[in-house]
Amino acid sequence: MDRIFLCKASSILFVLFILLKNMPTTDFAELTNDPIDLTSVARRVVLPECGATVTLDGYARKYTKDKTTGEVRETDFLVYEAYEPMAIKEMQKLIDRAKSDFGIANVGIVHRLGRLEIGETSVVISVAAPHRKAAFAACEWIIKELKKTVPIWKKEVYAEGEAWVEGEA
Amino acid sequence: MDRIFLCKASSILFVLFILLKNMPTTDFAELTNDPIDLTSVARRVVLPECGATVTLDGYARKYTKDKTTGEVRETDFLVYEAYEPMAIKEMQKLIDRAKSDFGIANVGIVHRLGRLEIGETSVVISVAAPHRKAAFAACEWIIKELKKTVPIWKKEVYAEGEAWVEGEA
Amino acid sequence: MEIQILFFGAVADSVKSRQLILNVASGTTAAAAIETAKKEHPALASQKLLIAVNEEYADTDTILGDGDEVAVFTAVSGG
Amino acid sequence: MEIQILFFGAVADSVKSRQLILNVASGTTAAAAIETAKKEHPALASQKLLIAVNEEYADTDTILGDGDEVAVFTAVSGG
Repeated sequence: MDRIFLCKASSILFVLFILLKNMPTTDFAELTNDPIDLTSVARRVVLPECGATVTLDGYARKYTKDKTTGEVRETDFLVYEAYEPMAIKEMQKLIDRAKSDFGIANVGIVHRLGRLEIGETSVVISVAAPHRKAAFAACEWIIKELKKTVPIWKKEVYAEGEAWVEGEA
Repeated sequence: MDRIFLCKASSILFVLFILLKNMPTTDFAELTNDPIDLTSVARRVVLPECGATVTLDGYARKYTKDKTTGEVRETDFLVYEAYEPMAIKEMQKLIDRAKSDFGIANVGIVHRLGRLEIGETSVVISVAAPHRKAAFAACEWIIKELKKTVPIWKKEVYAEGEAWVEGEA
Repeated sequence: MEIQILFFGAVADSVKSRQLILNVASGTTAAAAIETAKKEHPALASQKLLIAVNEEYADTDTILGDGDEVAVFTAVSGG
Repeated sequence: MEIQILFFGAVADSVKSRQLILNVASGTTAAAAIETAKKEHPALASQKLLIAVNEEYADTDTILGDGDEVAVFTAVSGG
């Protein structure tokens, strides 16, 4: 749990950047209300012996197809809400399981909360591994599981109203 | 070919950033001597109807295992060289093949050339797709093929000398 | 004993609340606590709910202890 | 006719050159042009070479035309 921390201000990111230049990289599971920078997430999971990271980058979509009616709705913006301490724990479980099941080195997961404009990044999952294949497999597994187990909910806001998206689990 | 361009100065990136806010995203295959920013590459392939990008990020490694002797060497820095016009063409071919074989929307490939310090990004491949699975599969396929077909060569420089890395094709 | 019920997302919106403190008998299950909560918030009845006890997914037959935190929510939709 | 041979990476280092202009007979194959280049640069003989003609991978029996660009290199190692 000491490796888990919430980063609530972008100023922390800058301090982190300075610190991490001289720190060993590590795993992390974070929630943030600030914009997520893909590069800084991917950077923090890289070890000197790893040649590659695979990064999944989820975005706030403009168009969503209704699963029942097939109708396409145009979203104005999204709101993400989490059961924060449990979400961090569940993300950390995914990291632990991915590291025991795949031959990977480090994993970083950062999920954004609050209001997201269209095109903004909602989640970044970055996996570093000595072998590319394991990084791809682990990253794909983590995003699939995250959408089933991590207690975060998405609300789509349209011109005519709003709706919480219900997951499939 | 009109969608292919070489970006030789980081100032171009800034202008691009401004332009792209009002431009449709597109595919691209680029070579650059400047540091590569993961975020800006991933951003440029996202369409409003796509929910995710998958990004492969190759780094200059500190430690390399000799394939013949198994000995681990410590690299000081790397130098990448390309047959530039052919490399762009071959990268564009990979994009075209990936788009016809996988259900993906856009692909961006940027490869760095020249001297790279340890930890710097050598290549970024970013794939946007309506469905995550296709993005993972296409990204993994492209990096595998790129390492076999795109005429770029890597030289490792050590304390005691240097060596061109020979590929496996 | 006192337990706390937390509501999230669609559930929080439907009950127009984020938290409920209940006094329940020792040995109460999560299911029974939620039944009690439904008296306060009838909107809970119309939803398919998942629960967590003390930040871990739990079955509805989990027996609660004093000070436990029960979270109530619909299927997650992050990512 | 005149053709141009380009050297890259390990090949360029071994021949200590990046380019060679050759005058060859019409109908010359890429293989024959490289044999001619080996007289100038004996180091070429010791390497397993790939070739491209006019920026496309080509077989060594490709027949060259006037002004063709033949690139000579070892297996690629980018990424």
